[in-house]
Amino acid sequence: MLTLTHESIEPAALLQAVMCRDCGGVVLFLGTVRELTNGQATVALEYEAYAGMAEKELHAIEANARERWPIGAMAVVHRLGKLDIMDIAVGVAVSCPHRADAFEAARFVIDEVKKRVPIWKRDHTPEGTAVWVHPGA
Amino acid sequence: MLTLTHESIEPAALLQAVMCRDCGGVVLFLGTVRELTNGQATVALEYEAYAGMAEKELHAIEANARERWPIGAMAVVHRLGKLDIMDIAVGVAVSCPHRADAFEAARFVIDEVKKRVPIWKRDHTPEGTAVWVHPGA
Amino acid sequence: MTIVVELFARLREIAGTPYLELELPDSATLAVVRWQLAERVPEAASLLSKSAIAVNECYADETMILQSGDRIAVLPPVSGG
Amino acid sequence: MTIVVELFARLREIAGTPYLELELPDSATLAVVRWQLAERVPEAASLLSKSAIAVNECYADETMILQSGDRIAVLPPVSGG
Repeated sequence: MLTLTHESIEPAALLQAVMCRDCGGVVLFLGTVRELTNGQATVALEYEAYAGMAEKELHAIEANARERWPIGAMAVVHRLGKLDIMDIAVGVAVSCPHRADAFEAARFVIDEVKKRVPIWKRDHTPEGTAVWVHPGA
Repeated sequence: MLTLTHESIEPAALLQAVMCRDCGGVVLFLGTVRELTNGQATVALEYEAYAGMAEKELHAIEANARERWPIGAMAVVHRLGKLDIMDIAVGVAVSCPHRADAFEAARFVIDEVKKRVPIWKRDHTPEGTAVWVHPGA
Repeated sequence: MTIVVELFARLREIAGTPYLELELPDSATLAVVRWQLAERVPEAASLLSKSAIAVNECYADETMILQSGDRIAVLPPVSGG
Repeated sequence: MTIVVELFARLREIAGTPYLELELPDSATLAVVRWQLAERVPEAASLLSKSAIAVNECYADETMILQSGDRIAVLPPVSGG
């Protein structure tokens, strides 16, 4: 399950997708909409994607991760559209026979998602502005 | 939520317990009963605890983790009794403002749980034997 | 050849359009696309210089030679997650 | 003084009982508990040597001096998770 969605992300579905008989360790990461970033308040976030390429990149990330860790199953879902505080923006789940691998692989996957998957967020502030977030630009 | 239980562990309850407005990263670890360990099959695992002390140790682990990372909320549940393959034996959830801390803290917590919380498992093999697991003994 | 370039996020906002049509010489490289874009949307020059370019939904570098029908997208620094 | 010692997992299985009563001199240390246990359950000597001891639900070391009413537990290597 590597996908983008306009619906709420269900952690149970991510876990369901990765649990397997020979995997003793499952790590789930959820990125949620945080109210404060460096002291600045957020009212909502709006996500857009270059969808076809984003899904291709998710598949490439899975392939990269599988070269490095003995992954049983992996799932990534990224939400699009307008999200409120505490909504889940992204979910990553990885199962492996042992926990160390599951932690490392899940960390790698979310780091790669943030680095290379063409998705952008627009930050809606309490002042009514809406600013695209482009790190480093 | 730091507790032992004889009931099924519900990941949704762990997540619910740690989600917070100022935490952008949630990491959930689930340790599940694996069918194969070093090529040996397991039919079921049976867990017992020195319960009072186990809960004290969980609180001490939370305190240790909070000294090291800016943790929003933390939850640990360990199952006791007889578990089948794929049942969840332990769940750890940690929320932090940023994901790197959430990953490191969750990893620390499960490692400490496995090191110092007085819980033991008995491995039921396909041959009908049931062997207590005491690493290093 | 005519190439359609898709723009995203703040780049689209600055350009005021999600698509730009560029007229390129045959065998033009991606570097030419960058150069023409900066000329067409000068207010976006700084953000363009920090943006990646994808050809047919894959990251591509400046030396890539374009073919008619290639789908180009300009991707400002991503902020998913 | 009489001290009750609680045993777990394989230790309990070897001893055939979850509780052992030990008769200790006043001001005995935990080292004396280890020594008496190894004598009472010689088949468990090896596992005992790898086990931790808790006093009143906290890990304790050999030099700890026991008081009447202390709750002692012998914890073979743990295997939770």
